Amino acid sequence: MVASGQLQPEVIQRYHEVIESLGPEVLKQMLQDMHTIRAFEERAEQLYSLGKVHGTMHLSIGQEATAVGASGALRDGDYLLNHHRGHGHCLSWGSTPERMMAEFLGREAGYCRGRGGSMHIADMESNNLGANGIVAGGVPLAVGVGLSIKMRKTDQVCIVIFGDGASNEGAFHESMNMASIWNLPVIYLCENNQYAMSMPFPKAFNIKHVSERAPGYGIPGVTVDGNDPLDVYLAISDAAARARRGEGPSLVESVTYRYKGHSKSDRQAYRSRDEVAEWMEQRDPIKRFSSLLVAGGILDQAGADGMRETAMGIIDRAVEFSEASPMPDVSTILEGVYA
Amino acid sequence: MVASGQLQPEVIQRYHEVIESLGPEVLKQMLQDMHTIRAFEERAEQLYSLGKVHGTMHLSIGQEATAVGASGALRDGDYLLNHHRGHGHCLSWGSTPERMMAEFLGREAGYCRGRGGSMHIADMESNNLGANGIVAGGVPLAVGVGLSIKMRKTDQVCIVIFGDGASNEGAFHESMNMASIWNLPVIYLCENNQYAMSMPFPKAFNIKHVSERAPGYGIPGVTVDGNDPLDVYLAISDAAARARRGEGPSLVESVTYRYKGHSKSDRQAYRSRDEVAEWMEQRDPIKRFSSLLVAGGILDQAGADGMRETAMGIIDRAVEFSEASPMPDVSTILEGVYA
Amino acid sequence: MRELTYAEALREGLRQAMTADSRVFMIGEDIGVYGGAFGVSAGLLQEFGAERIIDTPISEATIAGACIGAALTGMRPVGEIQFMDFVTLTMEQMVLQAAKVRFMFGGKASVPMVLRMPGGSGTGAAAQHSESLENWFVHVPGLKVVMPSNAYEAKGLLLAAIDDDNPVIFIEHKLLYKTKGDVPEEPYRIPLGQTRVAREGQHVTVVATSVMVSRALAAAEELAKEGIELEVVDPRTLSPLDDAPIIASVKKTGRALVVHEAVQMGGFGGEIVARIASSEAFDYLEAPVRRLAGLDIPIPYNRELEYHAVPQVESIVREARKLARGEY
Amino acid sequence: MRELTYAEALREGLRQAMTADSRVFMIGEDIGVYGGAFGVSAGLLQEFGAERIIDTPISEATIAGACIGAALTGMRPVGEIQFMDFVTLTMEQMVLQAAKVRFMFGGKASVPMVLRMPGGSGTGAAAQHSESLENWFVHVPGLKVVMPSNAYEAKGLLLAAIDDDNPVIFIEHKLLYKTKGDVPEEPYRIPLGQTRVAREGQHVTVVATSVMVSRALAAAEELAKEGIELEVVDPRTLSPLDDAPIIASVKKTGRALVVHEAVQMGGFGGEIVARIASSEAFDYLEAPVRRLAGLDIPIPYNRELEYHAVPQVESIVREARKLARGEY
Ligand SMILES: Cc1ncc(C[n+]2csc(CCOP(=O)(O)OP(=O)(O)O)c2C)c(N)n1
Ligand SMILES: Cc1ncc(C[n+]2csc(CCOP(=O)(O)OP(=O)(O)O)c2C)c(N)n1
Ligand SMILES: [Mg+2]
Ligand SMILES: [Mg+2]
Repeated sequence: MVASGQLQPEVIQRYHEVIESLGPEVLKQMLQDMHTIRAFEERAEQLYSLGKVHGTMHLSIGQEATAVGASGALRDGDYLLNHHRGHGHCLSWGSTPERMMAEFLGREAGYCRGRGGSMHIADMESNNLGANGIVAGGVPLAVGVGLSIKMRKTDQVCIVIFGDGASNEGAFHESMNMASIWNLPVIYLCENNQYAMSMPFPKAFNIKHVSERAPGYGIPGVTVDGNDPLDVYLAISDAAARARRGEGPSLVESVTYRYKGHSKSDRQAYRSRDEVAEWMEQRDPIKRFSSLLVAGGILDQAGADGMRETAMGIIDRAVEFSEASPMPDVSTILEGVYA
Repeated sequence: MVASGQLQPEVIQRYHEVIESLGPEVLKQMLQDMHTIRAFEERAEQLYSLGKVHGTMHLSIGQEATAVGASGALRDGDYLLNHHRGHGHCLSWGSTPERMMAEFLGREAGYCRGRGGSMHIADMESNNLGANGIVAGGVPLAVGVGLSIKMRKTDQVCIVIFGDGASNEGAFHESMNMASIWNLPVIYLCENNQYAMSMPFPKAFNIKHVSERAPGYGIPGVTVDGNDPLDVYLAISDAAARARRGEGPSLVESVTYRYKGHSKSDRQAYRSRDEVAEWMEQRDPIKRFSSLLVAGGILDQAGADGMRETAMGIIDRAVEFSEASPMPDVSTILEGVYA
Repeated sequence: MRELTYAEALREGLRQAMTADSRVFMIGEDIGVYGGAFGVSAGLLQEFGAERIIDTPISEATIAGACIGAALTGMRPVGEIQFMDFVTLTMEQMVLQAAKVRFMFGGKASVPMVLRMPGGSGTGAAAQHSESLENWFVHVPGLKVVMPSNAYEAKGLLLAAIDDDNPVIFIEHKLLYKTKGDVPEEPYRIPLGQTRVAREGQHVTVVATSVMVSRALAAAEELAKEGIELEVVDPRTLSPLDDAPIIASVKKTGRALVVHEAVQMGGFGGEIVARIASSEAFDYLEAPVRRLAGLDIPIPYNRELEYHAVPQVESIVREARKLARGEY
Repeated sequence: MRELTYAEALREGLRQAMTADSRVFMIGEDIGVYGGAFGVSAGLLQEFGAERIIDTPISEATIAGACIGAALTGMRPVGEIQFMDFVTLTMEQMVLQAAKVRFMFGGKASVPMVLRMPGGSGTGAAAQHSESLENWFVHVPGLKVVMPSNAYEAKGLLLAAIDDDNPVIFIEHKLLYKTKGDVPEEPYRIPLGQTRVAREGQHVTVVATSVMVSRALAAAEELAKEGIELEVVDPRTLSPLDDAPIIASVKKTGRALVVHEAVQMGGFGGEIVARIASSEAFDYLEAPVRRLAGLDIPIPYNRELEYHAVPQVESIVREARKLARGEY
């Protein structure tokens, strides 16, 4: 795949095929979704600075392509287990900016009735089984979701998303092995954004790619360009097809980069501005995909430019909705602990 | 190495070299130690049937070569982190059968003052940091021991022993990675005896060898014939040398087989008698090593036969010592919780 | 009525639950061919097949996680942790996932799972195989905690736990597995959250859990000979805790002894004492409220030390007698 | 005297311990360049180098294990768990290894380590970043549990914890990190196992821990205006627990309120109530012993809900006033 260096002719061929097969509308929507994700997070950050959102949040600005590529490759009915840096995944999975933003603002209309906040967006109705505040916390659950699919004999798959840092938790190992021995329909998507909080990838791993761990579980592992939605799309499509054929799990590592600090209290002393600037300038997923679509004649420049505004409009409405909706009533504080 | 199939000429060459370099006395002692371990465990089992030992125990009968080969390759001052099937490792590390048996019998003179029993033999004085009742429970400790060696700037190494089953605990993964990124002087020795309790290796792993997981941590992994003390000796020697050179950890998988049930309550419905018989007849570590030494002219048949009796004598004395020594006094029950 | 052992009663409950509902399955280490470390699932593999009696690698955190994931997506898993001690490896999953997701996601997710495990000492298994950690789970809102004290209770509480839509920590006791009792054949449920008065008496209320219930009953027999009548109360579910019968009992007797095997310090006994001491029973107390619990030490291997590490019939007799006689 | 924040006081303690003893080192996630999630170790990497301020991958169980292994072999590690919640991943290591090995090996091994972690709510971090799990550790013989309630205490208790030859769970509070107090420059130790009377008063004994100590003191100020004098008692080390000053206080006041942030059910408050209810103070009690603790729910994200989930000055005032006025 793209991240692995030179493009092989077969790869270029597949790339052409996927552009053909998705068609212009889907491709444009993918770009629009990336814009919407970015606008959503930028606004969330702003509301945080204004003191309207509290707690903390983990922005995925710079990583939008992975979210859009991954969910684009999956179907209604599939399951999502998400992680703390998961706003993009929620949005591309179909969560509405309204109810997400309402959650950020702690409102009763939020996805979690204001109980969860930014780190815990879940939407059981769309099989979004929730973001997780615990690094690798959702990874063991994937085995159960996979088992459940297998026992219910559906052709669903489960995608579980986590970071490079999460790949060093014991949970990664146990879950990957169990899914492998039972051939469960699980896709392990590791978003390798080069850092786990302040820990640079090369200091936490003695290997080049997280995907090198897949052979230890007897499953395929690939590394893709996480800033290219199509590369992600292809890898997740392959993994999903394999899973639906009953052949078991896959590990997909998507190489990407976060532009913002780890969370709201990060001075980023662990990396240089130049490094950040280089990623932003050379490899920005939105810029790149936008150019690709324009170059390919799928979109004109005006259309490309308009997407940002469309996104802002969507987010404006989400904020309006959220600010107008009521806070939870303190009298309901004990609700929802037990079924 | 031997387990990998055909013998390469270099391997045969090294094998000859090791026989030369160890010399007849050491080789004979290795065989004697294997006899002693077996006699010790057989007697422990008998005492258990007689109700003199209680609780449970995990016998390593059939696995003696790994213990003798591994500790033979290490030095005084090195550290041992042992597991539940660890009597052989204790004995070959230098624990006395007297104080071990006294522990089994719950005596004050036992290594743990009768507080630990068969599963927890430790001897801080010889840097035997203890056997562990928790599968993979000692594995994370290896990182700390390795760090401590590094910070104290000694040339010690730490060997941590665990089973195939333990290799699926999250602890395996975390510990292996951390030792690797910091180049710690740790030897991970996995005794793959084909089963984790009732779980056969092929049902718990989608790979052929535990050692295939080493590349995922960027460290060397080898699989050796765990029923050949010299093959184990060679692999552990290599790993120790690497560790002492500051090049970091290694994973050594020793392929072996346990003859007895997992613990004292095992009906062994998960394997066939034929399978057990085959290992006992074709690959018994004591028989094989005995024949090798006799064939090589290092030992005559009478000498070989006498070793079993020597072992029994050692164990007789250990039992006598233990039975004559007092039980802990109930008034001391609160002792030893805090330093 | 037909007698079954505690292990058999559990097995019958499991079998009936699995027969009645295809969403119920079991997952754990060595529960298949081996039949479980304590034989609870013996034969169930043959009956239900490897798809519903799932043997796992040794990966406790992921056994718990597998239960949670399956429960979230429509199944009703029953996980087995081979010894309660190993549940320490699942705390993140059980406490930060299973117990939290419902509340944290606004009351919309549910995690109908049971995690079974044998606790307690008395088998010479030493410090790493003898834990009694129930109070950890009691301290976690979102979890329920059940401790059946005999065969009848075991089956009825297990069926109720499997029916429950919440994560339930189901704590069995190693020493009870082979004890027998009357157990009806048909499926029956003992509702979670109902304290039981196991024996009536007017002099001292003894609140006991798990294996301590039968020890308390034996102590009551002893003391009855001396004219001291113990009222033995078994909470059955430690969380939710039905404290009304406990408080009512203490109002009657004026004296309370709380008995559990877990170490005293920070244990469940504190919760019971606190419930009593802040209730209307306070005004009826004629003596300090006492706890009799495990010594504050790890469980020793040596038989005699192990015996003395936790409450036994004699020590319950001794404590209850002192309380009854006003010696505190 | 010089004022420092709680975080600065901890840092000074760490610096002094590391300067005095080359066996002391720190290990945890993001403690180096980042300076720790709450800034406690800021600058220490520059001072002591990467060999003694060790940034780890995200592997909490092995952070704990690394401390244990190093402690067993002559070092004195100070581990950091980024949020107390994540200590759930270390329970096997801390409870079955660190706490057990000494006893289990016959009193011959020692594990001189400190595991630091920030607990508590109040920062909008929601259910998975706000746990107060101290009572789990109190329930484990072999561990010590320390909860400093202000900057002065933080430094003195941390230095004593590092000196201690046992595994110590050292629980800081997120909301205290920025609070200031007088802190002597020279190293000083506050012995583990000595309860402190933080304020004297004759009407109600309030036993409070961690951040609740300052809330209790604020409540005491309020109530003093009404002529109600609270005696505020801070155990400082929950285990070992020095209960004599608590009992003495209750003998004086006849009324006791136990306040902690952790959820009430199964919490440390039960231990305190049980100590009082079984002590000689029992005869002096003029009212039921009350607990005021976190609601039995996970911590909610919404600010107002979060505020109401745990005791605040107003609720302490309310409860203590009721107790003083005999309204229970
Ligand atoms: C078990 C656990 N340990 C530590 C943390 C604190 N923490 C939150 S995110 C994070 C970094 C995660 O890195 P990675 O998995 O690479 O994801 P990224 O943040 O880079 O997207 C850390 C250390 C946590 N939430 N849970
Ligand atoms: C964490 C944990 N899980 C389960 C057990 C129960 N148990 C003890 S030994 C064992 C099998 C271990 O298999 P392996 O690691 O292959 O070692 P072997 O017994 O084969 O030597 C099991 C399941 C345990 N002691 N600890
Ligand atoms: Mg990352
Ligand atoms: Mg094995």
